[in-house]
Amino acid sequence: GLLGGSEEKPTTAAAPGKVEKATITVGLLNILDVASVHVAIQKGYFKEEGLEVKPEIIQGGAMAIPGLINGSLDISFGNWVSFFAAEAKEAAKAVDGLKLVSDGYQAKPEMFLILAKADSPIKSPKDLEGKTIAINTFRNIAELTAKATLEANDVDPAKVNFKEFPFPDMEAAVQNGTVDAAFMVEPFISRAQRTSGQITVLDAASGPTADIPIAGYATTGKFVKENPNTVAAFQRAMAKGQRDAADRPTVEPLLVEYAKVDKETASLVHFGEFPTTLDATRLQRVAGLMRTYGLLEKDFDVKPMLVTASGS
Amino acid sequence: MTAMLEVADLGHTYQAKDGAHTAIADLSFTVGTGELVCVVGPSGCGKSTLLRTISGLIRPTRGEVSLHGDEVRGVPDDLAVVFQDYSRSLFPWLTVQKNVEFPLRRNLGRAERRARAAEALEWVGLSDAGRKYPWQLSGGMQQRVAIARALAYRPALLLMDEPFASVDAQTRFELEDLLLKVRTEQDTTVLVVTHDIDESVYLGDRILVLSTSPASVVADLKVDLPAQRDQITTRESEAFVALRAEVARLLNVGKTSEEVKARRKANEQQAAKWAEAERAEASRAEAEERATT
Amino acid sequence: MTAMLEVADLGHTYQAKDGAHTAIADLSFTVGTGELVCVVGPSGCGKSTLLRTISGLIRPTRGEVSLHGDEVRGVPDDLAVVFQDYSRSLFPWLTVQKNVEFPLRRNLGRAERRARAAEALEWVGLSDAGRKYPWQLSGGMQQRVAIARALAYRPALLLMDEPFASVDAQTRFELEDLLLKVRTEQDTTVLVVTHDIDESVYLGDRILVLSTSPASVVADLKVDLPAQRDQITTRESEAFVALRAEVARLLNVGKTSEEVKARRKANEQQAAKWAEAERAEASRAEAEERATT
Amino acid sequence: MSRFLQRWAVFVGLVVVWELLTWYADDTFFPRPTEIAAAAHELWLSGPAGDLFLTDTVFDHVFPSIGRLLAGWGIAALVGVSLGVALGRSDKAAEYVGPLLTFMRSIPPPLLVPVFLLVFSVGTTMQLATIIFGVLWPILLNSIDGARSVDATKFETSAVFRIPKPQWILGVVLPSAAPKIFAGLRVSLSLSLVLMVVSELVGTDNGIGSQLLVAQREFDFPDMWAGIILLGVLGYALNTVLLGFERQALAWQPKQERTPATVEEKAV
Amino acid sequence: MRALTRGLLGVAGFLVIWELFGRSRLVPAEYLPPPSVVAVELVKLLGDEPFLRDVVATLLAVVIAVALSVGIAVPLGLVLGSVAPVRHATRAVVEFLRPIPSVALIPLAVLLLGIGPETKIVLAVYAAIWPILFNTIYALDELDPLLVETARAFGAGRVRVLASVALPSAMPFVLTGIRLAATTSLVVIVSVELLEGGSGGIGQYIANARSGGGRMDVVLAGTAVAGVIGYLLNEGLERAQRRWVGWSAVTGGRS
Ligand SMILES: Nc1ncnc2c1ncn2[C@@H]1O[C@H](COP(=O)(O)OP(=O)(O)OP(=O)(O)O)[C@@H](O)[C@H]1O
Ligand SMILES: Nc1ncnc2c1ncn2[C@@H]1O[C@H](COP(=O)(O)OP(=O)(O)OP(=O)(O)O)[C@@H](O)[C@H]1O
Ligand SMILES: [Mg+2]
Ligand SMILES: [Mg+2]
Repeated sequence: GLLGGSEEKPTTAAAPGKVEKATITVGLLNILDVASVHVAIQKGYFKEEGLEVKPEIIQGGAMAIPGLINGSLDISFGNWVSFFAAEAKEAAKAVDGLKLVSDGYQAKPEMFLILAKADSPIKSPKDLEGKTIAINTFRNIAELTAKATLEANDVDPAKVNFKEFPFPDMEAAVQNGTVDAAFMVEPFISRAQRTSGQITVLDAASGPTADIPIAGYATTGKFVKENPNTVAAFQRAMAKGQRDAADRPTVEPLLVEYAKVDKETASLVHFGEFPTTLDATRLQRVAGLMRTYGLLEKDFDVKPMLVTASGS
Repeated sequence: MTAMLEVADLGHTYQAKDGAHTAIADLSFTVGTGELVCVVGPSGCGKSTLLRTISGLIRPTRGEVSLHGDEVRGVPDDLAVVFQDYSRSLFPWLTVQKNVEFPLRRNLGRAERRARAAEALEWVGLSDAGRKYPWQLSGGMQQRVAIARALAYRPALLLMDEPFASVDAQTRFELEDLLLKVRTEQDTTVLVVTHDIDESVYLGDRILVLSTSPASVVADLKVDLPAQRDQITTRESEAFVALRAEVARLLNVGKTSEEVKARRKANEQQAAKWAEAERAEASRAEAEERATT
Repeated sequence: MTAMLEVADLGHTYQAKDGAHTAIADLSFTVGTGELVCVVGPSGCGKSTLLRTISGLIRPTRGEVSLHGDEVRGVPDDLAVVFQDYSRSLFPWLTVQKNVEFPLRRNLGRAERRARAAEALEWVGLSDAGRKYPWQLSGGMQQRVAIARALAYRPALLLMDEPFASVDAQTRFELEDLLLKVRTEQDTTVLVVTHDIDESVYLGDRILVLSTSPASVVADLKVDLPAQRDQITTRESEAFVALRAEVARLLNVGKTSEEVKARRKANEQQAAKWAEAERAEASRAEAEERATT
Repeated sequence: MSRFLQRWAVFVGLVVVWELLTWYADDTFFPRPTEIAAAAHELWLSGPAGDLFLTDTVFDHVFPSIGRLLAGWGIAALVGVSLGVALGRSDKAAEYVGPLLTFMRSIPPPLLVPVFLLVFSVGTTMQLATIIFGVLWPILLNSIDGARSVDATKFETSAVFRIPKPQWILGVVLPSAAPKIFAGLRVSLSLSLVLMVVSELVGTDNGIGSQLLVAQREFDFPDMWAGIILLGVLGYALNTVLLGFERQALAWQPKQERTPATVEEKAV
Repeated sequence: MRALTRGLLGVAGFLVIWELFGRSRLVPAEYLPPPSVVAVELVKLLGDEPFLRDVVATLLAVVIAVALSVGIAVPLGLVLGSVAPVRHATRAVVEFLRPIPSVALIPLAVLLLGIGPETKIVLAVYAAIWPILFNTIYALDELDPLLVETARAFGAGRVRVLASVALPSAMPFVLTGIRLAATTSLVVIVSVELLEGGSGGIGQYIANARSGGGRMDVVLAGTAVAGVIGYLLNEGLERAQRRWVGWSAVTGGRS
């Protein structure tokens, strides 16, 4: 209704099929990472499966898991660290835990960059010691990869200060010296490089963290049990979406549309990977990092969380 | 006449941080149904406090007040008060008309309430002011609104705290007669606190003279005047004049110093001389009247 | 005597949503330095409004007020007012003593301010109440605090709006004499609004009689009484009685209906009879006095 | 004493009900009060005896937060009351800046954080600015209202006696407006706790709010609830202190006005 | 009219300062664009249908939140303000609840209420009831006891005194509380939209603008719209205040 504002209209009605729930609400963030869902919607992959996807824009990850538990979201995009931490704390125990249904996004070089001012004395990772770095959220993938790559570059992560800043504010914070460097993602990297000429100090998705998985799609155990066909249909459609998202000409115009990125920046951004399959071994790397840096109190096996695709 | 109001061994002490203050020491008196009793006493002696305990707004610290034989614990039914601080007792967000209608029972119906309020406002000479707000009125007019409100309510017991203090002499006479008329018609029991000794004699069936603070009853005088009062004939009667002097004398009983005695004497002398003067004035006025007509 | 206060062609109309109300039609008079002028007039005629314009609190819609020849635009210096609504004019967060001290200039020094306040409180018989809060006092006591505050301020021009309305007769006499004493000692110019015709004659050097609303000057009477007044001798003088009757007569001039004429006649007759009665009472009182002493 | 009992009986009762409910529901998001208490103890009170058993967390996070909060609120109170009294007594001034202030009042502080970041850059100043900007309004609005509503007769009394401006403001306007100002101060005091948390969303690495949000993100619900409870305790404590001041300042109010028992039927 | 001119002058003065600051190159124009730039963006936004739908969504949520807060806080304030034992008994709980920030409650609210507009409305109500509640309680403290005594002397019962004496007398100050609450709920709703999204609204629109590469001009234009909404809400309530409790302006608030 009116209270809903400009929230996107659901895609057109689907042909009735074997899916238990034809209309599903999917929590999405307005970032590059979810381009595949928009591709899949646009190309009608969900419709082919008899699914209607209602995107629900959430701003922060904090809403995703309560939203899943509460049932306002059927499936939600989210980063792996949050999903694993929640599962380790048994946050979703009431709905049979969280289940991962599709991979989403994975790092490539030039995607996680620690940037400094153009005329900054910080030129190499080593110079970051004793300095302050802005990151978007404490105790999350950014902090993990930053620490891991710093350590790989012989910098003691304990000697670096992290401060929280939202991505949009980082460029300014670096420019006016509030922080010495900032851990940024696209499209902010492109913007900061283009408008302020900020320079790369360290690629946080390299070395020990090269190709590190970032985020994906989860639902609850309860939903999987009650709607196995729906989940399978979603997985099939997503696989196609993920595949097509690797195609730059398809994605760029979508970025301008849903993520409100200007055309120029859109043509510059570096995309990550859109993996088409869920792979426990890959994801286990994230859990390993979390364990190393104290985000998990004990070893955590991601395999039971996976709902593997049942044929495509 | 049955006793409507009975005040027995009443005492009230205000508690304050810096010690208690006894406003009323020990009061006992009764008021019969339909009686009009005037209360006189020096400033600050406890008259307003007395009215507050009778109306059940404060609980006395000693003794008790009974109405129709029942002890007053909350505010009794069918009671109306005209407060000394009339201007603060009007609701500033209501028009004059609505202020007068305020206490009238819902079950009277809208039209009836309107009519009663209009009538009461007419009584006090404020027919035109009904749609104004209290703060648009002069002090005397506000006081008359408070009176109108009490009269429109048609209470069984009417308490009035210096109700005519802020109106001019002429209006005061009219209001006094109005009060007498209304209470006869409606058989209301009335208690009037006043500073005007003449007024107390003119209005009252009885006069209660209180001592200086803390108040106790100095005298409870019966006013032996015909029930039908008249501003002219009543005030000239022997009994009126005698009572007037008596009340004046009693009011000074509480004070005992030499200075007060001297003053009392002076006052009484003055009263005598005054009377003389009045007479002269009166004859002059009469002469004038004759001349003009 | 120089004209301290000059009111010329003064008019005031209150604007309200539902139409304007003219409170003062056209007033002109002057008051000399050190004079005490009493203002009498029917309830709601515009007396308080007049005082408000003189004190510069409201700007008249017509004409002007001048003090020492200068037009009053803001509140003039050296002015004190006793408001009709005395209870609201006291500051509830200050003790009585502090209320009286409040307007006294800082440069007087603390001790001097204290002394003046204490003195003024003693004058009005409230020496004991200095440390109480206004709401702990009775109505009459609050009014006396307001008077004490104005007197302690030692203004050049003192405006009083029914300053003795809430005190008993005895206290009223004392306060009247106090006012006369203080104004002689301090050479204050005083304007007193009162409803008590006797009081206006007793206090005033001149009496300004106002018509019914909207106010205009009906008469400006010179009080030909010795400057040194006395509650006894003054009130008995021929001149006093004559003036008293004159004022009473004038107060009814504004009304013109048959009914009012009739009432006026009745009033004057009553006054005559009253005087007779007074005399009788006085002799009785005298007899009694003789008997007791 | 009976008041004390009254106050805490209800409180304790609610806590017991909460304990029972959470025990029954067994939900991770709503841990039992006893678990929360354990978490709180672990977080803040398990330090060395030399530090009064306070942990490092208290020194690194709690105290700096409280400091910023008090400073922010104090400045807001000063600015709010003085500006409020000025605007309340001057219609002209109010007309000039009124719309602007209303406009600014409607801007969510999180939206302004980037702007503050540019203007103030350094952490603490920016956080102070956020707190002040958020809590100023109740104080300002109530002060304006209080200053406006000085009783007309009291205004006239002061005008007539030519009370000098400072004495008029301090001696008449402030006492008249005091009850309303205190209402604003109290609303703002707890609001400043809220804004303290908001101000720690960006650009910090310490503070109660920042810790609370980290706990929330890590699904460490007992810790998160402990943070919430800490805010509650702080709010209660600060408020109690303020109430003490208020009692002093408003001691003159007639008793029956103070606790308007007059509204109740006094008779039983 | 003159008041309006003065108000516009005040706003104009502010805009001039901002424009000068923005053009002074003290800060890069992309970070803090001057009003002239923002104004252009604002005009564009006002022609943008999704944005207008977001404005309506926020506005509706605010109106609902204010209505709910008034409905809860005024009666509660009357009870707490007039019945001392209840006030004492609930004080600890109230003082505990007040400082809990909505931000911290978002996940819990989502858990209990879902992602729809209910969440932000409830959080806004949670923040907005306090000013109304406290202003009501304090206004009752200031209630002239003589007015109450008058009503009681004429036989008004407790409920009547509350409804016909306490409430009207407290009304001016309660309305000030409501004005505070209106902007508070606007602030909370936009903040929740901004921080967590989930149900549309200006906040979400702004958040999108930010996440898409920090378009500060869009952000500030959206902010200006939020400010204008707040101004209009306040203006409406002030009108109501002048109309309903005009007596308080004349009498200085007190009877
Ligand atoms: N709320 C209060 N707290 C403490 N003392 C009070 C309070 N109200 C009245 N008093 C004291 O009680 C005494 C009697 O007051 P009360 O108002 O009954 O006098 P009164 O006879 O009506 O006087 P007046 O004729 O001047 O109105 C006074 O001395 C006054 O100071
Ligand atoms: N603020 C106001 N707004 C509108 N009309 C007013 C206002 N104040 C007074 N009036 C009107 O002006 C007239 C004169 O009022 P004022 O108070 O001057 O009378 P007054 O002579 O002092 O009467 P009283 O002896 O009863 O005090 C009255 O009719 C009153 O209704
Ligand atoms: Mg009294
Ligand atoms: Mg008057």
